[in-house]
Amino acid sequence: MRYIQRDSMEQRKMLETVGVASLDALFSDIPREVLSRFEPIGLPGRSELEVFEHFSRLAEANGAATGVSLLGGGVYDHYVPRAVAHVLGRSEFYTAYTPYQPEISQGTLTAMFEFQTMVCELTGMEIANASMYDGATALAEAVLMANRIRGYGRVAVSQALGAPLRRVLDTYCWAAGIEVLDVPFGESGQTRTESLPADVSAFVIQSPNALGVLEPLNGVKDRLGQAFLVVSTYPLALGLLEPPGSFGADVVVGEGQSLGLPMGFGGPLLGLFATRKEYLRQIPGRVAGRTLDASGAVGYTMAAQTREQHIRRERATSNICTNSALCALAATVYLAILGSGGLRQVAQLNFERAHDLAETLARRGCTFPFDGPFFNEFVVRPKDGAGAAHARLTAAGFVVEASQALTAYGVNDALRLAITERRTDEELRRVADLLGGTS
Amino acid sequence: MRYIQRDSMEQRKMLETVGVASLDALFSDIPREVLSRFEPIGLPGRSELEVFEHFSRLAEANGAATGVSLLGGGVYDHYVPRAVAHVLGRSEFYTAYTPYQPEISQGTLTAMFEFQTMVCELTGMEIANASMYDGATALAEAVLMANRIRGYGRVAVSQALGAPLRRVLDTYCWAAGIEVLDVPFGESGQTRTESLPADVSAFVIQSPNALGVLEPLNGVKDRLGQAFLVVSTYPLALGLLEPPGSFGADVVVGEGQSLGLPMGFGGPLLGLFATRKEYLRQIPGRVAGRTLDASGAVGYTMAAQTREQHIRRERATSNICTNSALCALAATVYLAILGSGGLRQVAQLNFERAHDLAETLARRGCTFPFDGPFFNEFVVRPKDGAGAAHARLTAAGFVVEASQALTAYGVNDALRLAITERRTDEELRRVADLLGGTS
Amino acid sequence: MSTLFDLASSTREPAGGVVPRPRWTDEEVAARLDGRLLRRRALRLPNLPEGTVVRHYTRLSKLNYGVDDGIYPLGSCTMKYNPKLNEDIARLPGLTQVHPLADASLVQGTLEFLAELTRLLARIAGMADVTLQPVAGAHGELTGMFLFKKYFESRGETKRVRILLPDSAHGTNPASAAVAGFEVTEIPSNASGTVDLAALRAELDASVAGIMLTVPNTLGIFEESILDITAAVHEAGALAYFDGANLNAYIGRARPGDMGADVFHFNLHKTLSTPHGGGGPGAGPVAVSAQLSEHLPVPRIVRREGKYALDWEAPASIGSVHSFYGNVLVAARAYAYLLHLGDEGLRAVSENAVLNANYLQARLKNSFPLPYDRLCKHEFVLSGGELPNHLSTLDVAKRLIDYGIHPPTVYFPLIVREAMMIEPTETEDRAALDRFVEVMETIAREARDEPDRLREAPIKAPVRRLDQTLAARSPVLTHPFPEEA
Amino acid sequence: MSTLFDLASSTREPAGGVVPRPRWTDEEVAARLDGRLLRRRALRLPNLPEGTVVRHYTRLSKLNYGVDDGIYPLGSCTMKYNPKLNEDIARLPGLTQVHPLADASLVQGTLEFLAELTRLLARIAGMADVTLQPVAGAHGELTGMFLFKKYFESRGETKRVRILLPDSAHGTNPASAAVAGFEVTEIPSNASGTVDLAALRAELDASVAGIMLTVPNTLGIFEESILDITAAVHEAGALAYFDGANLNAYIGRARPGDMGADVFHFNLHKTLSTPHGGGGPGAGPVAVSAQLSEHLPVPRIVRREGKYALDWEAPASIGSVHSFYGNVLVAARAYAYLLHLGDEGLRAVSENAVLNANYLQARLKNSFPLPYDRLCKHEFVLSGGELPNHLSTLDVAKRLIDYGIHPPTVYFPLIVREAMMIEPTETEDRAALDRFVEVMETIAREARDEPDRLREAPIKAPVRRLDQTLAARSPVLTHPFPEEA
Ligand SMILES: Cc1ncc(COP(=O)(O)O)c(C=O)c1O
Ligand SMILES: Cc1ncc(COP(=O)(O)O)c(C=O)c1O
Repeated sequence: MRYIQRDSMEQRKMLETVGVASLDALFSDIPREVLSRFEPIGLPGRSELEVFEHFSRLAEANGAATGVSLLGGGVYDHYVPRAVAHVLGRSEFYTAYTPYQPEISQGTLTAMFEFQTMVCELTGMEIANASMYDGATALAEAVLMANRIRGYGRVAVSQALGAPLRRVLDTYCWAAGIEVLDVPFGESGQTRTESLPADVSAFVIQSPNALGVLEPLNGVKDRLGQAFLVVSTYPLALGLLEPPGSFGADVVVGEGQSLGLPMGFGGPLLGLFATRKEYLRQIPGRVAGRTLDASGAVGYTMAAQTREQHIRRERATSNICTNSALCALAATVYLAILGSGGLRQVAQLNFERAHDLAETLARRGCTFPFDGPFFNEFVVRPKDGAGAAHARLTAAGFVVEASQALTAYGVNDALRLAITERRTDEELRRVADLLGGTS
Repeated sequence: MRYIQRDSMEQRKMLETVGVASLDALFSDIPREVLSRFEPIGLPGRSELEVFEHFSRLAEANGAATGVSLLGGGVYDHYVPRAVAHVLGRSEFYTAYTPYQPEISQGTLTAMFEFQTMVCELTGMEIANASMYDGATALAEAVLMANRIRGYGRVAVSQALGAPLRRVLDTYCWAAGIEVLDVPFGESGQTRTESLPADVSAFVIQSPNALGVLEPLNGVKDRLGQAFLVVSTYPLALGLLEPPGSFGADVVVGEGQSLGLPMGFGGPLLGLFATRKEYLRQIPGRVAGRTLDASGAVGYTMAAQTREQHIRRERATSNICTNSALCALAATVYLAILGSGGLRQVAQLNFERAHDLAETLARRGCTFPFDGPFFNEFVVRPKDGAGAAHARLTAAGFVVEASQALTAYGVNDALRLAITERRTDEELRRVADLLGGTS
Repeated sequence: MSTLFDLASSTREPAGGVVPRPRWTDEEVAARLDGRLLRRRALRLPNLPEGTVVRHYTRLSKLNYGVDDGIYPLGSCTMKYNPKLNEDIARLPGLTQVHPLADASLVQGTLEFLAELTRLLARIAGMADVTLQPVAGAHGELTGMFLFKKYFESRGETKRVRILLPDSAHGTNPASAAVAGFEVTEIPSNASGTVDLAALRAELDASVAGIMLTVPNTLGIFEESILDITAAVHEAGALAYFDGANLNAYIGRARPGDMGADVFHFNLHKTLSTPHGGGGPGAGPVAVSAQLSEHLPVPRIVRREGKYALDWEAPASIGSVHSFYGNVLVAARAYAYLLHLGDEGLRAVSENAVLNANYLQARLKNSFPLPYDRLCKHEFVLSGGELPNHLSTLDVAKRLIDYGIHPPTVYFPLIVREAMMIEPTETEDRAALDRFVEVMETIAREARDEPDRLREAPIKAPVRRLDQTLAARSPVLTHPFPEEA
Repeated sequence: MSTLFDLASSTREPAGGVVPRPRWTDEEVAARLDGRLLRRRALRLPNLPEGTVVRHYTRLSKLNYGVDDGIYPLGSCTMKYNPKLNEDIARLPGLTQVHPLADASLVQGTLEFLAELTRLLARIAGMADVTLQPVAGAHGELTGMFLFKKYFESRGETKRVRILLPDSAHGTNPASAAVAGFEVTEIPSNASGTVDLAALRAELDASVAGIMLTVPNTLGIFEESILDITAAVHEAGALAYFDGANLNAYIGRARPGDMGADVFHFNLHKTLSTPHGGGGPGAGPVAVSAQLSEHLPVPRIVRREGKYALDWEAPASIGSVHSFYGNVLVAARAYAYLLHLGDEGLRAVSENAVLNANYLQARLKNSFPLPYDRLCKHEFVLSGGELPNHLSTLDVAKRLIDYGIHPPTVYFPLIVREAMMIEPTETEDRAALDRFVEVMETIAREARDEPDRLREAPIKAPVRRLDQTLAARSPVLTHPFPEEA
């Protein structure tokens, strides 16, 4: 017990002060039946050395960690500048609570304010919150918000929305009694936005979508009428791509993992949530705002707290308390380290490597089920079938999704590949050889 | 160039302030011939990602890192509580300079003071310095100090002194014109201290020595006359063993790596240096001391600075400036985390695992060239020859020293094994099987 | 407080150098991408050398107060020490560099500890099954409410639309119920701070889906009639949800399953020592009784033929509540903590948590009114309602800052006027508790004799007292960039 | 400032839990070990939970000032930013968990970068060979003096016992020469702050082993007659040692080998950005001209048949100066830095280091006397000798602390009265330099108008001005434990 001081002499003195006779007496208010039913979990304590060695063995049992990842679909194998972990390792940041006491939380609050600014810059929106649990709950909450405001009880959703997003959206909508209408995609892999259902609270679209294809958002908003245009985005791509805000999005959400977070088997992640100023009182989660102290100096504090469950309780617009603050800090530091120049470089590297590979594959006779524009991820049909190609890639140490994963989108016999800045020329050459045969 | 801001516009403005026309003009004082002979090193710049991946590959090329270490001889594979690295990772500690400005260096200075206290506790001495480069230079400087004080120009040295120590000692003594006399060891592996040469400035002995054997220091000091008793020790063992100070040592030095430092292919290391109060003005290296500030509050500062080269220059007793401060901090935190109870546990674990293995090996018919007491390291003669045993161990993933390494001590066909608390029962079973055959 | 954006000068050239330089020209990019898809306006993100950025965030960090800086007695938040071992485990490349869509055969290590943690949490709760998917306490609550909904839906009991909640409940409870589409009915507390059983019984009809209880409640008081409460709820055909944020009060000696809980959420970032990160990420695993386990979120981690796998086949499931499998790296920390503690350690957790709280309560009630003066569990609530000189709880909180101590939770629970909710946690030693008492006593004296010291507090923080109203009234939520030319 | 020992209470029971419990009883241990060998008195090390220890050192850390806290213009110390990349590289388990006695075949990764760094440093120096063994600048000097000694010994020139040193030399230079058994003769500087060539020539006789020079010297001035100096030394049959602590002044555009250096030491913890660690560890690799390379310390890292190996065969070697191969993990950081910078980056180092120093010099000489007013290199020296109101350089230094800035090196070099030696380094940007100027100007004004502000400084540091004399006169060097019963 390295963390808990158990000093029998001190304990005796403290019990005296409390005025009870024994440690057990401290629990006399728990019904005896409950206490007597108790069973231990059957675990001996272990030393730090043993726990660490145990986890080292578990870590070694993860073959994926030493493989070369070609996986995407919301989480990507990006390089994180090492300085990010150093900042996050400052215990003042990671051992602090939510900044309820702003005077001794200016570190967290200033970073939240910076984060919000950065999210607005990236997405082209006016306001952003300080984070959501992940991209999926961010999207679900965006839809709840849209429906709260518009009240149609129905939302239209692109069928090219990634499965992780769709699953969570379905759950939240089911509970809230919101009907979900599907909007199909075409041969380009782009959602058919020409005719959208009417009387919906929101139209939900993801770009790049689950097939890696960039959606043509231009003009969509005009066709929507009252409905919110809710766009789920890939923030790293926005170093190169025009932000959804420029196309009239009402809410932009996204998975922020690409901004400085490890893949971590999918958690913790970082939900981004940005919208128009007019919806400030409606947005879920926390927001930091600028204010002044008693001496007139600038400081930061949680703003718009009146929305919060503390005050309004059952009328709260959101139940979110703990969110992804430290992940948001990671994204903030990531963007600060890269700067606009660096982010553009990373984004372009992803773009050019993925396109390089796709073009090589095309030359070698692979085909592509969809011909829409893409960023760093695409669906390819290997020459001799996806199953065989998948087996070859796996045997060669690549980590790839099984081809069945795409059946959810009606695609068969194809693989989805994501290519990040971490993939080397040599790795891409090997992928090309394994998929398209040597040239 | 992520670390250096090169902004051409700012540079121009600064050059104007300086009053020179160009960046090149800043170097006009370097002789033209020198500038013209310059050749670049032929290295393109690389991005952080590339440098990190390069080093990851180098790290993977170190098979030793994933092997099971049975190596000792001054550096040991001990477990370092993870909190140590967290404290060392505080940039206020590792990015600071030597505490020349004590008012903003109380962190470093207080820790130095604690370190000195701990070294004195461990070694049983009165004063200690704030660190030396490593155990070898600490020993060499101890001998120089002894000779400065005693002036005989000769020192007696146990032949069971570890080669890394002896090599450096020889170099320093050669330069200082000090003659080194050998003192042999006997069948127990213990140095023959019964008759020691007279008229020497110091007698140097290591315990546990290069053969892993604990030296019987009892009574040695009485037989030394004027000469300093200089003992090189293994500080972690002192959690269990009586300190050299109890046997009248005049200087205790040692390699502090066992106290919370990684093996790191042998550097950075940590030299310990402790002695009697009366030699304060003679000791090399830095010392922190307690003092008061202008308001009467307690604080720490570098003490005995008058000894230092700043002031006395060519009459300085030591040329040491940068030492192993951060390693000393690691040792301080290591000892603080373990406490007296934890250190005793670690020491005993080393002792019992090593003895467990040795006793098993004895039962299986291995023999031992030396029968003196030992701590966690011993020399064993495998049943079918050291060469074959070494090959088997290596093939099984153990990292062991070649048997030739012991020829420096006149030992043939034997292996030296060090067993730390990190070695598991399973590993020791395998070692026993590989060396002694299955029982 | 200058922000990163204040550091930027417009002339700065991109620093670059994190990744290799791209090879394609703008034209080569444009040849592959419709111009309308390409970013037109450059991002307004400063381009600074690493040192400048690191200094900025190092400075910001020092404006914060964390658990490593001292006692952090935020009631209900369980701000205990976060072991460094766990941090390092969660940073092992073998755990972090794992994609959630990797084949199960390549992630056996992670699946193993997730499965093991699931099993251990179920044992701790004394309940049938656990999901690790929810990523916060409130997310666990929401998941729990989804489970309630699904349960009644599957039984065709669609009229059960109400959730009962004690008035001492944490704010996330009613909010979660509301987000899940339930109506909330508040149940008053009785004089001893616990649920008024008669009032509860009066509400329990066929429109009630269930009750949400915090055990011990937010006053730090154990619901002594807990068995009667849950029995009454069950009798009415409803379910009992337990908010487990306060589990450290009885972990290792009692189990919610034995008290009648149907759904229970853990706060790993409270009870099992994972750090709060300045507001997350956390983890809110949910335990359920046998009858609810078929509704748990997908995927489930299962073991088949000695291998771990993800099972998506669960027709009665509520679906998913997270993109993947919850906060895996938070779960790793919690599992490490459990492995270290073992049964003996878990017992020590509740022992010291409760001893520390009662010790503080005993010593502090001389200086501040204690509305519910009785044995407490892991926390207790003082009132600042009787402060002299028109001072408030907020003033006490801010004055604590001047003494280098983090204030307790204030103005919650709502049923205590000017509440100060104090939870020392089990990792504080007596020296830290005594120091806290001493400072609180000093502040009580100052309130009487030198009220301005409280009113003007804090004076030693990085900023003076901040104007929260201003922030709410005229919100400035992003950096105001100067208009560009 | 309480220490760890002040936190301890005598009743505390051992915390344990870092390693498994030992299995043997005291008797079982004693059965294997002579009683006289067993520790009798328990260590007086407190037994504290991890959180208490971590809080203690977190608090201590905040009493320190590091490069990540702001400009650190310690002249001669090159306190530049330490990239985080390099720190992480030096912590890769593949590099740290490697025993120095492991077979070369198992450490090819480490040997590769050591060999490559050796090669690159030789190219940077423009010299024949390099050893990485010395672990600090002064250790490099000592190694250099050993090399001198061996060189002359091998030639039978045993009368060369003197080392010449400019009076501006760093204190370690004479000390190193003395420790290596040489006598030191000081050479005066001329009016322009450089070596007095005539005085040097007058001393150069057959008793001289060599000269130690710092280039640029400690005034930040480049020895413009460097080629004449080294020519004269060589003509006299002596050798030239260059102290390379100031290499950032010309790295990437000039090489000591081209200036006539026979031995040259690098300070990796200055020039190549490895952190100082509060006083180490550093690394002081030594470069030599061809004629000295056979004397370099053993072992050497060699490449044979495509594999790296350690070569111990060097009969003319001085032997070893370190237990193993020097500070390998410091070398890793330096190598990482070199890889990142490349040639273009190295040039940027000297460019910005010198530009920054000259900019500061130009701006500050209006506020403080600049005894040598000329083009400087990476640093320059102001004088506090003319301060009004009997103030001293020390007062200025302490007042800087109140403005949150680390003072420059003071009272060195000795040839400037009340010296303030200022080295901004290349990683400071102009904003940081301007802030420094502004504060120095303010202090100059305060010296005139409000001298007490300087005299009483620092008032904002964790402690007020400390009494150094007291510490030296009545040394208390260890915790005074209360006498035990
Ligand atoms: C009693 C109680 N319930 C629920 C929560 C919500 O937990 P989280 O912040 O993890 O969503 C909290 C945390 O503040 C709490 O104290
Ligand atoms: C000019 C000069 N030479 C030598 C040294 C000594 O270097 P080290 O401290 O690494 O031993 C220093 C460092 O202070 C220095 O500035």
